[in-house]
Amino acid sequence: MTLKVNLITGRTIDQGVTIENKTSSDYQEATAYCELNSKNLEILGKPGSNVRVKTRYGDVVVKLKENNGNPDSIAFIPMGPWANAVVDPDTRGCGMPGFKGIPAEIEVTKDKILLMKELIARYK
Amino acid sequence: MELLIKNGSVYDPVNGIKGDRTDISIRDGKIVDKVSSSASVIDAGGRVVMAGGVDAHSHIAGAKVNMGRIMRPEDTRLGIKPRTKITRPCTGYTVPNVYAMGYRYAQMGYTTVFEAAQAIMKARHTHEELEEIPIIDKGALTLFGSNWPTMDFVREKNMDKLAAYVAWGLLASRGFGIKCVNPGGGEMWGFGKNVTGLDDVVPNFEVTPREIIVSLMKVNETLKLPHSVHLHCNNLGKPGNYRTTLASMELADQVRARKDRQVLHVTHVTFNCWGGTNWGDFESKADEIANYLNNCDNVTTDMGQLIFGSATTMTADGPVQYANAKLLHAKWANGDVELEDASGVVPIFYAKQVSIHAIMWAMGLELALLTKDPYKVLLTTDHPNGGPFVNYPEVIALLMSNKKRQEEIKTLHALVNDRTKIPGITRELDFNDIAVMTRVGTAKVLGLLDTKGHLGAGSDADLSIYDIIPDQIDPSIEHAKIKSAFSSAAYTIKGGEIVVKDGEITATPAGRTYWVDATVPEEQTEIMMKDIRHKFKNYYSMNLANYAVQDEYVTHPEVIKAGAIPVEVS
Amino acid sequence: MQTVTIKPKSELTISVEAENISPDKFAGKSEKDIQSLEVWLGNHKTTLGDLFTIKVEGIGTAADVKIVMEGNFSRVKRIGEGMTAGLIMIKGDVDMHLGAKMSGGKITVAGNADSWAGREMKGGDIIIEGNAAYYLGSGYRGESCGMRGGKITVLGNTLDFAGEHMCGGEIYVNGNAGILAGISNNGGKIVIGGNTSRPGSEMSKGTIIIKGKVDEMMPVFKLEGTEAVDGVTYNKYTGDVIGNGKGLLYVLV
Amino acid sequence: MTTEITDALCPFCGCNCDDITVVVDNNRITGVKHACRVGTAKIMGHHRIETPMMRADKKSEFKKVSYDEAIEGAARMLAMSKRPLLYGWASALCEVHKKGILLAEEMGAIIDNTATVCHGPSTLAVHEKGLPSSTLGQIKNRADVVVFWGSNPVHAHPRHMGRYSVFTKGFFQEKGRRGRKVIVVDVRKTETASMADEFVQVQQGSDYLVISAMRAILSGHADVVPDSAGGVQKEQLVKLVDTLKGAKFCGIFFGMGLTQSISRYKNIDNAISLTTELNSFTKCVIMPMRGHYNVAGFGQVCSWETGFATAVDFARGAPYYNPGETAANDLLMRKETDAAMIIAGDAGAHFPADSVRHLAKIPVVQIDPYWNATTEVSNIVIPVAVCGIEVEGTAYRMDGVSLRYRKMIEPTLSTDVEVLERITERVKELRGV
Repeated sequence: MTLKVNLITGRTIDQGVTIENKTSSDYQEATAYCELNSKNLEILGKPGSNVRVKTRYGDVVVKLKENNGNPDSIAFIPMGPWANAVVDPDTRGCGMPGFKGIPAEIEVTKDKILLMKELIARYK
Repeated sequence: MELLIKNGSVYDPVNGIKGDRTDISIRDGKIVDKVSSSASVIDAGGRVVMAGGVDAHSHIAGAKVNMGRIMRPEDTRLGIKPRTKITRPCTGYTVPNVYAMGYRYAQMGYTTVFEAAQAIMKARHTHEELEEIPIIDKGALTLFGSNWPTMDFVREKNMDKLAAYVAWGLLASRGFGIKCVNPGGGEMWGFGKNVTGLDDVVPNFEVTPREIIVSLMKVNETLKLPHSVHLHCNNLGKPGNYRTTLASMELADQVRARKDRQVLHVTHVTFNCWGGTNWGDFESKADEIANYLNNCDNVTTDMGQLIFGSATTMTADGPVQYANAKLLHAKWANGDVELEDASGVVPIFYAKQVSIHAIMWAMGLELALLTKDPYKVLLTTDHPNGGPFVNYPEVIALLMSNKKRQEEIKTLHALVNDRTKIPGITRELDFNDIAVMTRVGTAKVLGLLDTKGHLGAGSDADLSIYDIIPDQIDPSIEHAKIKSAFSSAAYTIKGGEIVVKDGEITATPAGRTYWVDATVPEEQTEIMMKDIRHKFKNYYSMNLANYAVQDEYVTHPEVIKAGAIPVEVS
Repeated sequence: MQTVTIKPKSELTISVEAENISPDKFAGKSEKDIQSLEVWLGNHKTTLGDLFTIKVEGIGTAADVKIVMEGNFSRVKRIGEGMTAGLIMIKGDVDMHLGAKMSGGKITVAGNADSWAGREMKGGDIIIEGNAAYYLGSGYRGESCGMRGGKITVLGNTLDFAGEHMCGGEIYVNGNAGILAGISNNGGKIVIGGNTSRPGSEMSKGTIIIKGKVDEMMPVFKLEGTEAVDGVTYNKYTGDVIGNGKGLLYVLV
Repeated sequence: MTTEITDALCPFCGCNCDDITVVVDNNRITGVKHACRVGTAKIMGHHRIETPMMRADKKSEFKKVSYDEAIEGAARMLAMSKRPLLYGWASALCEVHKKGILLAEEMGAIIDNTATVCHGPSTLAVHEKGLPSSTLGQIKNRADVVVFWGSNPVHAHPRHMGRYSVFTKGFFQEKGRRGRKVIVVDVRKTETASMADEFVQVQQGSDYLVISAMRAILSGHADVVPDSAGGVQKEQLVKLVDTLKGAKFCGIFFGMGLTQSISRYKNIDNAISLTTELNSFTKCVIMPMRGHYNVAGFGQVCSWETGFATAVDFARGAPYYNPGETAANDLLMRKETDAAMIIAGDAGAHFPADSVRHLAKIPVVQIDPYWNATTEVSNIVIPVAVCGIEVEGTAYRMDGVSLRYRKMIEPTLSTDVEVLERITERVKELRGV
């Protein structure tokens, strides 16, 4: 099952708490997830299961999380390497890439979430 | 280090030298009576020699200056100059970067410049920039006119507490003197309002601008500060405001100076001598102000001369800036500081064919030419409000040449003929007058005449040589030469070191920062601090322990002692 | 007539700053003189001749100069900056700031142009046969006026902020434009053949004609009815109402 | 021996809280009082890089080296570059920024800071419209209406509402929270929105339309506004405008919701105009919620030194500025950068994959106390003392108030300033200037 969403990224308090500790599992816990409201989430599975988020710019595996503050079809991934694997690089003449409002598809996956080190290794 | 400047036509009004060929001797950064035969020699070849220029009112550093830069990249891209082996890169015209600030002043022969306004809470920022401005000596005036403690103590009529607060505020801000901008108006702007005259009552504080000005003048004298109260009058930017300006000047009669200087300095009068009742009948009343100055000896002013072209207005007068932004449909920055006044930044373009601008251009010149004593009208453009300081040579040329003025008037909106006196003024200032308006007068107004503004022994060895041989030039006719010579000093010497030669920077020593350490009895400070501590506990957004400017931000301090109690000489 | 032919010697990754490629700078100069004109490759000062092969035939004033550029110039910025006369024909792609501040003459690009083509243009002609990126015919940061005169034609598409702060001149885009075309238009004319979104925000003067679809209309325009322009019926809007703007926005019915 | 440092400053977010108490035992921080979770975590500290490291290629393991070797290597790498990028700076003090700008000048580099992926667009908006703002104490003392637009202080600035904007009492706001109306405008119902008196939910990417509609209503042109704009009903917009107009003092705080979505800086440009226009009716100020504790400081220092706030290109010896062309991601995405120094900011974690991919291909030197994603793409890593904890100096709060950070403990590693000074000296020698 694939869910089409509008992806946004941003800060969270746990991302802030762990930001200077990026090699830790706490940081991964705090940033390698994707939030959907329960109605959207049910289409894909249960909170805690792994999903692959795909955009024109790349794909990344993160954990599914529930947040009922999200309107329908809005997915949220905390800012960080996992989110940035799929954001829009175009700076639109302003120097700022597209960290919010990226059309994305989410599907269930059995693949594991890459560690920060593994994720960055993909770029080498 | 010894240096001998031979054969200059020296203009040193304080020491009675009016263009006479005089030698100037320099040793270890000071002017001395004589140097040894091993001194290096500069042959001035009959060219004009003056003390280094002193500017008592210019916006060169701090939060609003930097906001001007941030909001105006279109200005920054003007005046771009790559780095050289000696200099850092330069940018900007109305809001130059810190390096251009120092170099350009030095290139004009200026060696001392005072930033005209800093809020105590943002003084650290001011000093961060002052530290980075090369070559020139500098200082900053501290805003007190709408500060809550000021208004509280004025309401309580407790001059002891007010004096203690001013002394503490100068220390906390490493400030040089009392700046008072649209007193009371800054607080009212906190809720988007303003005062309309000297007797409006500021809500919640129950004081009037009149009471604030008089009280600050009183404590200024109690503290025997080197400079007087430096006032930006209420109602700036409103037609008819000359009445408020005159009424403010009259307040000086209520206070006696405790030092050999004015009681009140009224700044950038171009913006405060407006007649008429609206933009339609707008006219100059600079003559009224000049008339007042000709009959009083306790008030000084500066021109705030308008320069056609681009300018960036910046002032602690928050409400006037909002009005400007609305009128001009211009971008607007506002910078209210909690408990301590306001500020605003708005770009403007002064155009020759806009009647208001043409009339304002005349105002500064009228003021300078109709006031008999040049000590009472300092040369400023209120940089960058009337225009950038690099245009001082243009102003000098205008003051020295009626021909240039008449030529200029022909290019302006015709109303300049009807609404100002400038077409009929034939007076032409001489080099001595210019030396007063740009050196001696400024130094005297600031209370720095001991070491600045003149070339007598004991003075700082700050001086400039201009490529003008007085008996070979008629400034009235050859005004273009005058302008060009004052734009690009043949030599600028700062603290005995040659920093400019033939208009080019040759060395970039660090200048010093003047601030005033005024003492008051300790008990008086302690009583005052109870109020201050209460305000930090309840109203400030930062802690008292982190408020005052630390020593690290003033690495070349020049501390002037003042105070209500005698200072012990060690 | 003076014809100058320029070809890249090698593929560039770092952009060259080449405001010296201009009829005004080439006029009356020999091959050797032109080859020794300064250009910047990053922080490295070099010469035109170092990076490009240059051939010159004939000699003339700026108006007589024809510069023919063959190859890929997608990493060459500021071509024709400030030019007042003459002709530049680019048979490939170009980098940013093509014809910035130009006041006369003509530039044609067979390929695509990167952002800021025709920035602060005062006069002359730019024709881009491919696409133009962001800020076509726009202003510089903080300035209140962008393009003031002249004409830019794009046969393909353009991206966001086309004609930002225009104070005069004309921009024609055959294809689509990104968002906020004609933002803060102060007196220019923009015609978009294809689709766009959020056009005309903050316009105070000038005209914007959209022959395709508007994805999202700004909620700041007053519909004044329909009007025919060149035989085609458009919805005619005035605005931006916030500043009592007198801009005209025509959108195909 | 245990000592307590009072009135200490928190080196995490743009709130720059200056009321922190830090407990120090034997040059180790053992306790933090008054700080939020994020600040506490930063001050208590994390695992640190202990020595400089180098590697020949990015896939091999790092080898420990001396500072001398690392600095020599870094200088050689940078001196050879034709298009060097010096990026980061947000977690460093202003004294470091000055050294960085000097190095950029010496090398003809581009210097850019983390605002480029944060409030860089806000600066572009300030170029257009200015910034009617104030210090935070004005909000505390006066504001009866507070708007958080595309910002989420509960997560990103945990003490903002307590210290400055919502719960705190002030001179004219004696009732604190009860005296203020809090409005949140956002795409999601965030925790901040849940605490608000009113939540205005906009359609993602439509803030620009919403703000324009509000400006139209404010200027008396409600008639042209359609029934809904940007997903918000006109009725709600009219009510919202009335609330803002009716305020005694209104403070608007905006965040990444405006800077990062489509329209970018024009969102903020529009919001600044709304603020300006509201001043015809009431007092209204607007302020960016700056992320790092000294990201604002870089903008200040860079402005007074170069005239431009960030993204300054020194290639031709004089500053040139044009984000979209000279910002870090513009250059990385175009693969122009041929060497990079990343300092006090983590491009590896916070840049899009395309940019990181290019960083992975070019020589990179990192200067940072912590191992992060940039470390993974670096050739040379130079660890430094933590600014604001082990190093004293200046930082600027989100409202532009400058503060002096005191040292809490003695550093055991070199400081950023020392490392930059040494690299600069060596680069000058190598470039023969």
